[in-house]
Amino acid sequence: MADAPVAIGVLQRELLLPQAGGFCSFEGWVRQTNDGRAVSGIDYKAFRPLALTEGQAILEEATARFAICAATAMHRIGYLAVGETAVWIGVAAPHRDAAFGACRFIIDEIKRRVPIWKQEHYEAGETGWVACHDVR
Amino acid sequence: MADAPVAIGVLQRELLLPQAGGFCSFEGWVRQTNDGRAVSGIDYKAFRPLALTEGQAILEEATARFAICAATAMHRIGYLAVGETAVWIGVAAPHRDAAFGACRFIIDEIKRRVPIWKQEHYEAGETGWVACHDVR
Amino acid sequence: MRRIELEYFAQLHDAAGCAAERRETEADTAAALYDELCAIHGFSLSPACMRVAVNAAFCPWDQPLRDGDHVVFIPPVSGG
Amino acid sequence: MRRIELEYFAQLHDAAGCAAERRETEADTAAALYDELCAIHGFSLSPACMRVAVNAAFCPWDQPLRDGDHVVFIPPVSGG
Repeated sequence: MADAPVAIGVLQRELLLPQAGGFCSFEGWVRQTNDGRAVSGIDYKAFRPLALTEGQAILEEATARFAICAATAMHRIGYLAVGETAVWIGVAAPHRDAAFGACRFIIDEIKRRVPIWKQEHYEAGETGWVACHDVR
Repeated sequence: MADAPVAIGVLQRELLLPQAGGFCSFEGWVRQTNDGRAVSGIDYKAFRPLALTEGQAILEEATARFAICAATAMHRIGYLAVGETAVWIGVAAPHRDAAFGACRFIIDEIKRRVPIWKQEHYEAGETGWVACHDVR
Repeated sequence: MRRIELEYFAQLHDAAGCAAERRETEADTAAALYDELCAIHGFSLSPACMRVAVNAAFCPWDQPLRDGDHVVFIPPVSGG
Repeated sequence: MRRIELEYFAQLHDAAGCAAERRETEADTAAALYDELCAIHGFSLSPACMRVAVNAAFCPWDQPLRDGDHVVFIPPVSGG
């Protein structure tokens, strides 16, 4: 949970373990349009104590389910402009199958159950809570 | 095809398009051990002209098959020490399904058909051509 | 009567017009408390699409409330 | 007789003891040329696990060779 931009390189370097041969990462970026509406930015709010414990639980589940070496996740909170990185997930594993599988699992679970809400700010001036996820 | 370390950040920034909401990347790192043998480094050789055209063809196929905005791939050639990044793939897409799918497709195809060979250098002093891929 | 600490997020924050409040209530479960608050604040989200957290941990809607509990109703999340 | 430019990679490089050579040959296809080179250099890789590139493009093993062609036999690849 970060209130300001995070140096992704620093997060990634901590995953650079000698037994890791594959590294998969996912980033969620603030998109210019959603459902055809022009977006100027997104305000992310979180119920922090629960978001932190739930995020940690997801990383532990990923480590138990997939043959990975290490995984990290970061989520920005606050107002982000178009193009900023809202979420970053990095997974290091001996082989790529586990790296891809765990990375996908972590982003899916974050979107499904971590108490974070995004309020889109539209170019036209209104705002709106994004109520349900695209499940893609 | 790069003979020296590449600034991944520069490659990634070119994929930061306003319509992209998801970004998936994969990196292959030189691992400390393979099949139980201690590796000191890997020497990558390529048949360059064909590796370049085949790499370009894979990126074009990924763009045709998946709903992505842009994709890039980089492969190091020459001697790499343990922990160095041998291959980097980055894919930006409106949604994460396409980003993950295309990224996985590109690394699988690179491993399957781009004329690059790795010769492992072992701590014990010998070397060996890695003849067939783990298919994970 | 129990004294309950409430925090509101997203649509519930907008409807309640505040981020947090303390209430005295006769409600003995999270479900009963939410019904009570629907009448007061005009919440329109159905509990069927929500979860509830007591003292910063997810719990069942029928968990008994105790004096001093901190309760958060969790609207559909949209992080990532 | 055709004059063919050859480049060798990986195990074929080791077996031939050189990275490239120019040969005069009667072989009229890539497959025939590989058979000829097996006898000369002792290549042990089966063509069944390899591909062949003529003038830097993959092609069928039975593609006719022309004077001046550049031929590369592609051992099983292992990039990534």
